[in-house]
Formats: sequence, C-alpha cells, structure tokens
Amino acid sequence: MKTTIPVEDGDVLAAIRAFLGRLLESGALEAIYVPLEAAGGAAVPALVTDPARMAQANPLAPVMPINGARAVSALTGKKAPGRVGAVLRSCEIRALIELVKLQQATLEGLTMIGLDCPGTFEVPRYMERQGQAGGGLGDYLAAAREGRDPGSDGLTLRTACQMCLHPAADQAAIRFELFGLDPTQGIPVDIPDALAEQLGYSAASADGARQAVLEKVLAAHRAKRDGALAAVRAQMNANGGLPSLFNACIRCHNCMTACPICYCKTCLFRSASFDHKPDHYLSAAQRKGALRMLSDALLFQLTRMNHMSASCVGCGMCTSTCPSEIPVGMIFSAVGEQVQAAFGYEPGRSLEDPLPLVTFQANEWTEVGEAK
Amino acid sequence: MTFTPRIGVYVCHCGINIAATVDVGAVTQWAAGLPGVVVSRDYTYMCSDPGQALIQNDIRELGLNRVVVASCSPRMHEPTFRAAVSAVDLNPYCFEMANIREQCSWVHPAAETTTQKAMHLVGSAVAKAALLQPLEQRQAPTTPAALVIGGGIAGMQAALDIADAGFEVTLVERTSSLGGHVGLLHRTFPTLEPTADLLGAIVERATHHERLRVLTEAEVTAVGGFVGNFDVDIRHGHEKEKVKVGAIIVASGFDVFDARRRPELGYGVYPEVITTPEFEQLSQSEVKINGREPKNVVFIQCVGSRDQALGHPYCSRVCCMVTAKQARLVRERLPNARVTVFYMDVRAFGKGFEEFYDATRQAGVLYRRGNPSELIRRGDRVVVRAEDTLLGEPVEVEADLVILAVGMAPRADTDALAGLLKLARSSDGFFMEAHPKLRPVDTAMAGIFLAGACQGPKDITETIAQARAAAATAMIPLMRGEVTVEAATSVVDEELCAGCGQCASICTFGALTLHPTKGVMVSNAVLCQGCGACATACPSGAINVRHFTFDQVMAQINVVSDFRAPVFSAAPAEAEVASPS
Amino acid sequence: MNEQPTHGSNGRGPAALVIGGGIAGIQASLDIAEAGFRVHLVERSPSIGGRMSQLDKTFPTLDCSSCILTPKMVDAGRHPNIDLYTYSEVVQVTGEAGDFHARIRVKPRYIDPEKCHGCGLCAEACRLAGRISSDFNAGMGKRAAVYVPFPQAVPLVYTVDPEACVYLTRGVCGKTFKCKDACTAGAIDFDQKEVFVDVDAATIINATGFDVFDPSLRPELGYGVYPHVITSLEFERLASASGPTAGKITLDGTLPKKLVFIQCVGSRDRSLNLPYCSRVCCMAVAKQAHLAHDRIPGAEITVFYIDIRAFGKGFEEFYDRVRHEGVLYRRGNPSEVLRRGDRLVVRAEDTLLGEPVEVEADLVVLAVGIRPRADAQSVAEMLGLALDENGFFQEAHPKVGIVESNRPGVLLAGCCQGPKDIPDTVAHAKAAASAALIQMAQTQKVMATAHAAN
Amino acid sequence: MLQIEAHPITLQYDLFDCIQCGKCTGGCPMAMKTRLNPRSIILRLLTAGDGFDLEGREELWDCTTCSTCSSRCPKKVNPMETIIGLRGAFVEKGRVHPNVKTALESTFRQGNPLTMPRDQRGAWAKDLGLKEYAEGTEFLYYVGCTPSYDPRAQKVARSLVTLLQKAGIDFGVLGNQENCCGSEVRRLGEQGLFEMMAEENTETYKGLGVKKMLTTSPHCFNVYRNDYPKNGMAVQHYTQVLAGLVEEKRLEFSGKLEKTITYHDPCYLGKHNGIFDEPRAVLAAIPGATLVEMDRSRQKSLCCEGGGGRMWLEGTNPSVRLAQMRVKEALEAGAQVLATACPFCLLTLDEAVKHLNAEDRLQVLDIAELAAQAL
Repeated sequence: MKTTIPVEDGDVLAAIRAFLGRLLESGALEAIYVPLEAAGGAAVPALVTDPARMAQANPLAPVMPINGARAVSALTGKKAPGRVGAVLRSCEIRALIELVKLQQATLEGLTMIGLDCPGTFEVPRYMERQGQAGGGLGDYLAAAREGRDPGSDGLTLRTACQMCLHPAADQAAIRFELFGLDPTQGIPVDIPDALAEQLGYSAASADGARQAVLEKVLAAHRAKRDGALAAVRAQMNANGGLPSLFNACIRCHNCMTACPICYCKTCLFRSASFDHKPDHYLSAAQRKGALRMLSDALLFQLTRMNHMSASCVGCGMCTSTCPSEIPVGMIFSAVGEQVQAAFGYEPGRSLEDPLPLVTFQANEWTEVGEAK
Repeated sequence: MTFTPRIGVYVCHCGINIAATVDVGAVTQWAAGLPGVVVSRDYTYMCSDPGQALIQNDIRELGLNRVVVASCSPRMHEPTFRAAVSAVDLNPYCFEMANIREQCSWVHPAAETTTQKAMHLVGSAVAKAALLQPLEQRQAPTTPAALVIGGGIAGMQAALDIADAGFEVTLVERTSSLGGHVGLLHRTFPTLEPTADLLGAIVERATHHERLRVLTEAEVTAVGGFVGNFDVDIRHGHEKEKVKVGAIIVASGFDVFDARRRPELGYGVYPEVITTPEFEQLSQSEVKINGREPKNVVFIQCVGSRDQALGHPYCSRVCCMVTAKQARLVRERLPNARVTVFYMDVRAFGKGFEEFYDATRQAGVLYRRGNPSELIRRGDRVVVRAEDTLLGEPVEVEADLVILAVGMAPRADTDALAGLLKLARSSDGFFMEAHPKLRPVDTAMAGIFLAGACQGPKDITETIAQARAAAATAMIPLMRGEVTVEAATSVVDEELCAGCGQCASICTFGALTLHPTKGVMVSNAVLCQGCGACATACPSGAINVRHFTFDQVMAQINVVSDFRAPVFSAAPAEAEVASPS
Repeated sequence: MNEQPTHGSNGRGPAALVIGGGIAGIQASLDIAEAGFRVHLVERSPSIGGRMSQLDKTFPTLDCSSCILTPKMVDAGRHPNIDLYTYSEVVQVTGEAGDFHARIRVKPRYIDPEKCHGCGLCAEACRLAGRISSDFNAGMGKRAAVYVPFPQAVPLVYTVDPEACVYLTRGVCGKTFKCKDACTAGAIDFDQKEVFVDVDAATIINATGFDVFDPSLRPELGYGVYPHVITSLEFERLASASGPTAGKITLDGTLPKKLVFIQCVGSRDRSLNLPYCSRVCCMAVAKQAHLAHDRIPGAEITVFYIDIRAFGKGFEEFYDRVRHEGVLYRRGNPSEVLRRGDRLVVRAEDTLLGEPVEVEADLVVLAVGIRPRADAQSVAEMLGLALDENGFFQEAHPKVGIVESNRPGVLLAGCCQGPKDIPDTVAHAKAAASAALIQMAQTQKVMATAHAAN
Repeated sequence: MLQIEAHPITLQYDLFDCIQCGKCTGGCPMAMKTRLNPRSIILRLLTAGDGFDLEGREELWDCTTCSTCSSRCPKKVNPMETIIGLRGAFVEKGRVHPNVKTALESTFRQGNPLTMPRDQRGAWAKDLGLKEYAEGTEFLYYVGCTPSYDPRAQKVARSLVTLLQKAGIDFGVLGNQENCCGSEVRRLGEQGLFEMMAEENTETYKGLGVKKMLTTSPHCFNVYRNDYPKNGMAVQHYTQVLAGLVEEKRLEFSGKLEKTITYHDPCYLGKHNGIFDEPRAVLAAIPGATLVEMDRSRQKSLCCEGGGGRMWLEGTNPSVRLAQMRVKEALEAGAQVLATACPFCLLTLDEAVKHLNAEDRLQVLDIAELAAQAL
C-alpha cells in the first residue's frame, strides 16, 4: 500500500536513515545493503546489521561505485542467508533480475528497497568535490523535484544516466518516490501491507506531481538517448566499422569485471584456450600479412557483446571503468537495443519473461541471412 | 614424458571414386611432409582386408600411435578402421578419417584445386590426430525390466510381448480397468466380429501373466535415470512406490474430439445428435432415440478432423471405417431404416477395407459426397443441410438420428506426461517419433518408446503392430543386458562452470542437469549424443565434447583456413613414401 | 531372465531366417541381430534394398530415399550377427517352430565376392555395355551384361547376367574375355556353379515384398502404346538422381509442360479382380506432383482421383501443401487416353462439375497398384503358407494376429501380407521381429535346459 | 462476353487449397433459393484455364456476404471474398445494376449511399446536445449512414445516445463531418473507392486522436475492426459497450418490459466477429423480459438478406425472402418482440413483418430501443 514517511525540517536523508534503522530494529530485516558515507565524502557500498550505523547511510549519494546486483548475487548465491534487504537503483534491480534468471542470485528472503534515481556522477568527479557534486544533496533533490538534470558547475551525469529510460524502481518491494518530492508532505513510499503494519505505517496517498515529473524526465532522457545511439551507430557504420571503435582497447578487461551480467567464474579469454602457442601467432600473421597483437582484443569485445547484449540493462558501469574512455556502454546499448527488440525481450522487466536464448520457436528468424 | 605423435597417413583410391578427380599420389607425398607424420601411403581400397593389413603392419613395425585414413565418409567405414586399429592394441579413438570422397572427389571436377582441397582435408585430419586422446567406450548394465504407461490395447500388447520374452514388466493404468477405448467398442471392422472376446483374451493374458504386474488407478509421478537404468516413482491408489526399469513404453492413448467445438452441428443441443462412440454403446442395447426406433439415420464424417479452422488439420484415420461398420450395424438392427453417410473422401485403405466399404454400399447404405454445413430443427425431426457435390446442389436431409464421426485428439494431459519424460510433440499435438519413416516407435530420448494412438491416430491393427514394434525395440537393450556408452560425449569443467543452465535449456536429450549441491552442471554420458550444442552455448567455454575438443577443432580450422596453396615440401620428407604394393 | 542368452556368433543358439532383403527384411534382421540373436538374411537379387532403393524422395518428409536406406543397408551388410546371402533364394523348408531346417540356393554370380571390390572396370569393358535394359530402372536405363543394380548396392559385388552374357548364352564371347582382362582383382570366374547351403532357424520371417500392377491390363489408358504414358515407378526412376536421366523428368529431352496423374490404376477395380486399395499411391502421386512442380517451372499438373486417402501422420498436411502449390485435384476416374496431334488427351468426367472433360497432357503418369509377387504361389507352397483371396500371404487374424501366419513359427513382414507404406512396413517388420525374439528367447531357454540335462 | 483471367484470381484467393467438400454451399442461405453455388464457382475458376466468362452470372450479386461459407471452411478458403473479388471485375467493366451505380456515386459525392445531402447527416441529433468529438474524449460514437438518415433507424441512434448519457459515458460525434465507413462499397466490389475512403477516414480519426470508437451498425464495426489498416484505434459495437456497463452496474434498468423477446444474431456481429453473448446479456438485464431462442441462432442464425449490398439489390429470386422466413421462425418461437442489433436487419425484418401483416403479433426493435424503454 502507499504511505508517506514524515520528514522533519526538510531533511529527507535523515528520514530515510530513520526508516532503514527501524527496519533493522523491528527485526523485519537482519541486514541491509546500503552505501555508507566514508572519509572524503565517498559513499562506500556496505552490508549493515547495526541500526546505529544507519546514521551514516547515504542511499541518496549520486554515485554508483559497483552495480549492487553483483553484491546481492554474491550475498544470496543459490539461497539468501537470512532476511536481507538491499537499497538498489533501478539498473541494479533489473541487472539482479537477469542474474536470477541465470541462476546466479535468488530473490527468496531478499527485500528490495528501490529509489527513484535522478542519476549518478562518475566516482572520481564525485570524490573531487568531497561529496558535494552537483551542489550537494539539496540541489540534487531539488533537481529531482522539478525533473531537471542534477548536473551543475560543469559536471554532468554519467551518459548512461542521462539516457536512462527506467529511472523508477518498479520491481522493488519498497519504493521511495523522489521525483516531484515535496519534503513537507513527507516521502511517498510504497510498502507491502504486512511490513507496513509491522512498522506501524497507515495508508496515505500523497497526490504528488510525480507522474508529470517522471514524464518530463523520460522525455528528456529519450531525446538524449536517441541522439547518442544514432551517433554511435553512425560511427559503427562509418569506415573501419565496429572494430575501429575498439582501437583504443588495452585488454584490461575492466568492463567485464564491472559488468553485473558477466557472471563467468573465469572468462573464456583468461582461460587456457586463449594462451596460444607461438606458431599460432606466426601462421595467423602469415595468412593475413599483419596481425594485431595480442590477437584477441577485438574477439573479446565481440564475444562479450554476444553473451550479454540480450540482458544489457544499460547501467553504464563498463564505460565508467574503461581507462581508455571507450563508450563501451553506448556501443553495447546500441547493439543490445536491437537484439532485445528482435526478441521482443526487455531485460529486468519480470522473472516470467524467459531468456531469449532459452526459448525456441519453430518459425523464428525466417529471414536470417537475407539483407534486411 | 612428453607425447610425440607418430602418425601414419593412408590415402585411398576407392577404385576410381577418388582417384578419378584427386591426384592421390600428390596428396600422399604432400602428407608425408606434415608435422608428426612418419609414414604416408596410398592404396586402391583401404577398406579391404589388404588395405587394413597395411595399417596394422605399420602400427606394429613403425610404432604408430595415431592413424589417419583419407577415404570415404566416417559413416561408411569409421567402425571398420576403428576395429582394425584396436585389433593391434591402438585405442580406436586415436584414429581419424578425412572424407575426400563425399566431400571432395564426388563433388568436384578433376582439377588442381580438387587435389589441393583433398590436401587441406588430410592436413586438417593430421592436425587433429596429433591432439587425439585415447578414450574408452564403457558398457552400462541394464535392468532387465520394462515399464508400460497406459493399459489400453497398445500398452497391454507391448507389455505382453516383453513379458513373453522373459522380462519383468510393470504396467501403469490411470483408470480402474484395462482395455482403454477398445473396451468401449461393440464390433470391429473389417470382420464385424465382437470386440469383447477379442479384447477379453488380451486382458485375460495381461492380468494373469506371471511376469506382468498391472497397477490400475496408478500414475507415474517422476522419472529419473537413463536408458537401461530408469528409476520411476509411481503413485498407486494413495501409496507410492519406486520401480527400476531398463526401458519405458508410452501408450497413453488419445481423447475423443469434443463435438461441441462445431456448434452448428447441434451436438449437446439436439438429442437426436450423438457421436460414433456413443452409438457404439447404444448399439449394444436397443437402438432407440426419443423412445422410438429411428427411420432416417445420417452419418457425418470428419467432425474435428481435416479442419484447419479448429487447429486439427490431420486425418483421424479410423472414422471412415468406424462409420462403415456402424452403418452396417444400423442396417442389421433397423432393416427398414434409411442410412446416409455424408463424406469428403472415404479412406478405406487397409487390408479388406475397400471390400468392406463395397459391401456396406451393397447393404443399402447411401454415400453422398458433401461436408454438411449445419443441422436445424424442423418439427420433431432434425434437418441436415449440406451440398451433394456430385449433384452440384444444396440438399436438406431429414433425420431422426445423426451420428457424428468424431476424430481423435491428443490427450488433454499430454503436456504433463511430455514434461515428465522430456518428450517432444509434433505439430498436430501428438507425441513426436524420432523419424516418421524409419524410426516410428523411437523418441529422441534413448530408452523411451511410443505405442498406439498417443503418437497419432491408428486403428486396432496398426496399434497392435506399433505396440509389438515398440516391444521389439525395447527388448534390444534388455536382451543385450548392457547399453554402450558412447565415449565422444560432453564433459563439464567444474572449475569454469557457473551453473547458469544455458546448456541444459539447449540440450534436446536432457543430458545436462544441475548438480544438487555443487551448483555446477553435470553431463550424463549415456543420454548425451555428442552433438556439441551445449559446448557452443556455454559462455564460459566450460563444456568440451571428447574427441571434438576446443583445441582439436581449432587445430583443424587453422589448417583449413590457411588459404594459400599448399606447396610441395621441398625438403625430402623424413617419412617413408611407399607406392602401392 | 537370469542368465544371458548364449547367442551371438558362436554358432550355438537359435537363429532367424529372413526371406527378402527389402526394408522389411532389413529392419526385422537388424532388430533381431541387435538383440543378440543370429540372422540368415536371404535376398534373391544381387543386392539388398528392395523397392525402396528405387525411390527418389519419400513422403511426407521428402527425405531422399537412399539417404535414409543406405545406412541401414550398410549396418545389415556389416552386422556381426547377420549372415547375408544375396543373389540366393530359399528352395526348401522343413521342421517346425523352434527347429526349422532350410536349404538356400546361392546362384552363381560368376564373380568371386571375396575378390571383387565393385570397381566397375569389367562393366566398362563388356561388349554389351549400355545395351541391356536395366530392370532396376524399370526398363528405362541401360547397363552391361555384368552389373551392379545401383551404386550404393550392398554387397558392392558385380554380377554376370546369365540371360544377357554372350558367353553364357552362346558359349563364346569373341577371342578373349574383355571383362576378365579388365578385372585387376582376377575376380571373374565363369566356372562358378550354384551352391546349396543348409541352415537351421528357430523362426522364419517372410518379407518377400510385392510386384507392381502392369497397366497394359488396362489398354484404354494407352500404356505401351503411347510412349508418354508411364507408370508412377517409371516416373520415380526419372526423378531419381541415380536414375537413367539423373533426376531430369523427361523422356525425350524436353520438360513436359502439362502433366496428368491418374490414381487407382489396377486398384479398387473389381473388373480386374483387384478389389483392394493399394494404400500408398495417393501419397506417392502427391509427392510426385510436388517433385514435378518443383523441377518443372510453370508446369500445369492435374490429378484425377476417386478418394484421396491421406490417412497417415502428416499426410493430410502434405496433401494441403501440394494443393497450395498449385496442383489441381479433379474428382473423376479417367476412362481413356487418346492422342491428338503431338499431345495426349485424357478423357474423364469431372464428377464435381458433373460434365465430361478432356485434359491435354505432355506426360500421363499411371498410379499403378501393388500386386502380390508373381511367384507368391510357389513360395507359399515351399513355406506351407496360405494366401488370401487377393494373392497376398494370409495373416492369422486381421486385427491381433497380423505378423503370425497359418504356420506356427513362420511370420510375415511388409507388403507380402498386403500393401503398406514405408512407416507401416517398418512397424510391421519390427512387430515380426518382436514375435521372432519371443520365439527365440523361449527356444533359447529350452536349449539351455536341454544342455543342462544332458 | 465478359472474359476475365481466372488463374490470377485462383492464386490471389488460394483457391487451390479447396478440396471441394461442399460445406460452403451446404450452409449458404442463398444457395437454397438461387443458382448461387460458391463451391461450383471456385471449381469453375480452377478449371477455367485462362478465360472465365462472367456473362450471365447474375447470382454473384445474390450473395449477402453473411460469411457462413468462409467461417466454416475446413481448409480456410474464403469463398465470400472470392465472390466480392468477382464483383470487382463487374464494377471495373461498368456492368453494375443502376441502383448500385447510384449508391456508389452518392457515397463518393455525399459520403453516404442513400443519396442524402452531406449537411443533413447530423440533423437527427440537433436537439440532443451532443458534444462534437475533440481530442481527449473517451469514445467517438460513429453513428453510420442508415442510423443518421433513415427515420426508423434514427430512433435507434437516439435510444443509444440516451443510454450512453444515462451511464455517464464521455463521448462525442462528428455530425456532418462523419463520412460513410465504406463497408457496403467494398462488398459491392468497388475496392478502389473503398481504399480511398479508408485512407481518408483513417487520417481524420488519427488527426482527432481517436483512441476508442463505438458504432451502431455491426457493418461499420466489422469494417473498422477487420478491413481498415491497423491504426491503433479500439473499436467496439455498442452492444459490447452496453454489456460492459450492465456488468459494471453503471447502467441499471428500473422500468419493466413484460414481453417475450427473441434475438436475431446479425451476421456481421455473430458469424463475422463471434459476438453472441453481449447482446443477450443486455436483453437478459431488462426486468420482466423473457428471452426465447430461435432454433437457428448464434452460429446458425439465418441471414436477413440485407447485407453485402443487398439493401440496393432485389436478387434473382425475390419471391422467396429470408426475412419473411425469419419472422415466421420468431413467431413459431412464441416471441412478441424480434430484437436485433443492426440497422439493415431492423429495416428488412420490419418490412417482412409488414409484408406478412403480422404487426399486431410481432414488433421488430433494436436492442438499444428496448434498453432505452426499460430505463
């Protein structure tokens, strides 16, 4: 049911911290995954069991060091260790749903606490401003209230967030509504009835302007997205094509480490199959006249794209971790969008939608091979 | 100590089949220069005894540890050469064939490029041979017992055959009695003899066979294991039991088409309209409708069959003869009743059927070609509105009894059983056989067979034939006492496997399952057919198919993708090049 | 069953005698052999394969017939438990169920099967090369006096045709034997005589197959008078890649534009005392019409029928597909075929139009029915079996005794018992194998106890 | 001589799929009283080689397009569409009945086949204070030509408007701007004019942002639902809307109607679109009414002979009228009111009752009128 959490003198963060504390005190949850403030204004992802530590909790920090899905996957594995909560943004929740379908995580015993996500900044930029990026929390919430881009004084949101089409965390059990938030009315929160009784909340519907604000944010993001994807697709089809986009790749595999969907224990490209013998490189070079060393840089990107493009939720972590600043997230979103459309599949939408590769229809892909 | 390959290459002329378009000598000489090759020969017929002797002598005298024969398709003579090398104690999986006949000489003209292609194929086989590992073909013992699901005539006949052959059989029947649909019949075509004693004899034998245990009001709840070693959970009444069997025969039968799905024929609305199964019951007592003997009886064919609009495009095969038989019964029981049959095609195809159809017409049954469109009420009679396509005009035939020849439909619970046994279903909804022409009773799952109408509409004769065929196929693993476990099957590297299950969803043979505790996938060597689909699907590259490992295949690709023309190795090959003896 | 059956190639243990190497005989033999019992498979012609090897494609899946038959032939030819007797026939059978004794006459091939590799040099050298009509190709192709019926023959051993070979018929063939000189393996031996082999068998399976109706018995259809009136088997050979025209459907080099197929020629015909339905022709014609539509662009194809009997699995859907491709089905049983100019005219009543029609045709294909083997009577006497009123072998009971015959221990498989298509033949043959396995398992137990006794 | 190419028609309508089983002709209501034989037409097209002579085949105009043939064909062939296609050949050659020519020209010029002036179309509702449809209104109520111009049919439109207002439905009308939907134009074989009208109307509705539409006539409902290019507009027949309202208790009947009513399923609602239960649900909700079913009902309903352009064509055998047979069946069923949900059925059945001078025993009313009376 919909209820509101009272906010004293406009301090939204305090209200949320209190709410999270009560979740632990009431025994509803044994532990909650939530970022904690640390020295230098950083927001460090943590698993908190002591309600007192919730005082440092800062789920509103506009930064995402890791995609929370990876943490929850490690935490739950095949079965949640106990009654655990996790404060997650929408792209983290959607990635987690994909991981559940890949048997890498489970939602049993897990309570997802979702926040409307106005967007995040790159970690280094955020750190430079000791946590005051974008004019600090106040301006950030104000931007959320009016549906503006919270970026300011030369600092912009991560491109993935600027073009994100799912800022609201619909699949979460508990949902905080920050768009169009008027702190004086309290924070509108959607809570399962049982939990609401346990915590003593009663139904109250706040007729916030959230819907309109959400529409405004989505419209802006959609425009940004269409422009950005068109640009990268043009680059892909320009001379040199897709490979040219990865000329700067230094094979550090950061993008694979940061990506929530890349769940392999040991990536194929780090396994024995790819430490080739010397004569392999020589004969390959003889065949083609010249061979990019080490030869599997491009093959790695294409294979990773092949493995996860259907499940790519567009969280942009790959772009954020790429030392060569290759727009990996943009490329994978451009390809992923087409793959997902072809299968009529939206990653993270619901557990009931089977993974495209797992389903087989007799008369699928009849036009394979013919030029579209 | 490191393994150094000592490979023998044998290029076959196959009479003129290869030699006509491929320069066999050049290929042999070129092969001699390949790494690891110690001897390279060519011979007119490698598959002949002298040809095989060549290989065996070289293995003994030159200590070959890998052999490559370049000749025909492995489907033709791989077993022959594997037997030849293992006769001289070389592991059969240390042998590789290059198909330079079906894939080269038979499909290309005599030309330089054809010889070069042959060289590439031989080079690729040699590259793989260097990486081959010895493998053992295991035998798994089979439980000399069988399970039959379904107590109709198909299930009983299959069970009796296997029991007669000396094996324990458990028959599970959902209802409380044996006989299935045939139990509801009164007379059968083409002999018009009563089905009671026909069926009675079979039920009698089934209930009193010392090696056949019949469980009625029972159903299979779970099936584990694989061919030769199925463990089956059965719910019998309200207690459960486990049975271990070597083979399973599915004889779950069919459902009768619900004539209500053709509302314009008035079934369930007009009391005068009944179906052929209902008439079969009626014919065992007084044939009366609304209390009086009908004067005008009309049969309507193809109700629910050959009907794409209802999603039943198939022919139900038996209704033409059922109608002919029932028409004869009507003529017999109601001599002065007029009997009309509306049909599209009369399918009297079996032995004695056409003669029976002739006799039916001679008995005064009027066959009119037309597929009735609707039935309407007129006074106390029902009117069949149709077009007599031979007269070329619409007709209205009054009737006080209309019998709909309803077709056969897949059982409503086919899905459940299909899920239990991982069986596929063909587009008409019945169970799918492995091959419609040559393997009509096998399924994709080794050890599970189909009998009777669950695989498609059949009459009693064909059901008996298919049931006995299923029994024969099921007896093979039981009589051999063992099942050969193919060696070239998939194996999962537990270090790399993340347990994501993509491989299991792709495997059509159900060979891959999640290990209950270790959270990694496990491959069942008996079920695995070595097709390699899982290996390609696995993102982590954790699955390899023995004898077709990732490295072996990459080695072959490296050779084949080297498009430069293979030049004759200038250096004298250290291998001995022998011309045909 | 406690102890394993002591069978296999050690000579002891019961064996089955299978007469006829068509798909029925092959399938029954493979099932029995796979179960571990020995089989004597006797085939009269030089190679196993039977009628199915003459087919190009099979309905309803359009598999190429040899692609699905050859592997089974190779398996049967190579199976350790199967002793293959080709170019041989069973001449005498005595004894009773569990203890039959049969005498097999191995006809002389005049070629030593051990030495011959099927290389074909003798046939190329033969003086009569390309002058003897090949009955495998339904009389349309040509071969030499020494031949193999078709390239995938099993065993791949050449045979000298006694009626055609100049030496065998006239005692001399030029100064030197061209064939002997050409043979590098020294396999040709004109002194070969027929050999008799006695075998024991616990059970016998009669899989002797069928013949095809000779349409000259319906003269008004013009078969044998007009060259462009052919049978469906001849059409199959034209369509087959291994046939005389390598798959091109033509008799004179040109592709026929208008084709007319006529169903029920020699079936459902009481005037010829052939009242039964031959069961396979409806679907065979549908398949051939599809092949014609595929291979002859712009062909106008008409099929005259009485009832279309597409009863099997996938048959009706295949029939729907063929009509959808533009094959015109007209209901009517054509009464005659006439010549008009350089074209043929098929005269029939279109019973749905209710008026007589004349359809022009460049090629008329007669869907000939299935007849019992010409020598069925003598085989029946030899095996002590009864024939039914249509000349097929009589089964014990039409519903529940379809593989047993009137003589215990002798079983029936395939079209010798009545017309069947390939899937029904395979099922019937496997059912016969089941009955045979039961018989042999019981004989096995008797022999084991007998051994224990003495 | 009116020769046409048969082969292209056999391919366009997949006539080769036909196995000549006769189910179409067997059920065809016109085959009983005229030379119309859909199966035979298909066979003659198949066997006509290239020339097929349309001369003298007047029975093609008898077809009422009730779709009994197409809805029951086991091989999914569409004899009705084939006949409409053949009518197209007549139209191309200008060989059409004068009534048809006038109706087509009137539709082209005045936007209705009844030769009525375009600016009179909205006149029927001038005193009802209806809202001009504007973007954002929930429903567009598409009235249709006959309910707009024909006095008897106007009563239906008025009753319906009363019902919608009573139930508080937010709807608007196009008044004089409303154009004919083209359903009968297409059935008369004038495919060219139909496609032009379909494009024009679709543009109008897209421009107005119409999301949901309800129609008086099953013919308009069918053409928007099945024949128009997909335009994302959800169209419903008014009986579906009323049934919904009754079920959600947003429309209650306080009045009483002590009458035995039998319902005639209009072909374009039942056979074409499978809507049998909603009209009956509305009738069942009328207090005091007892509903009786005729034998030939639901999928077996007997066509009133008004569809497929037959409002403008007498047909080759006017002596026997299906509408009269239908009235007799209603009387046999003991009904006092013959209810229907289609303006064409209303008019033809009404005329049949007058012809059999049975006005005293049987009243023909539209469901909207009955519901409005029971408010």
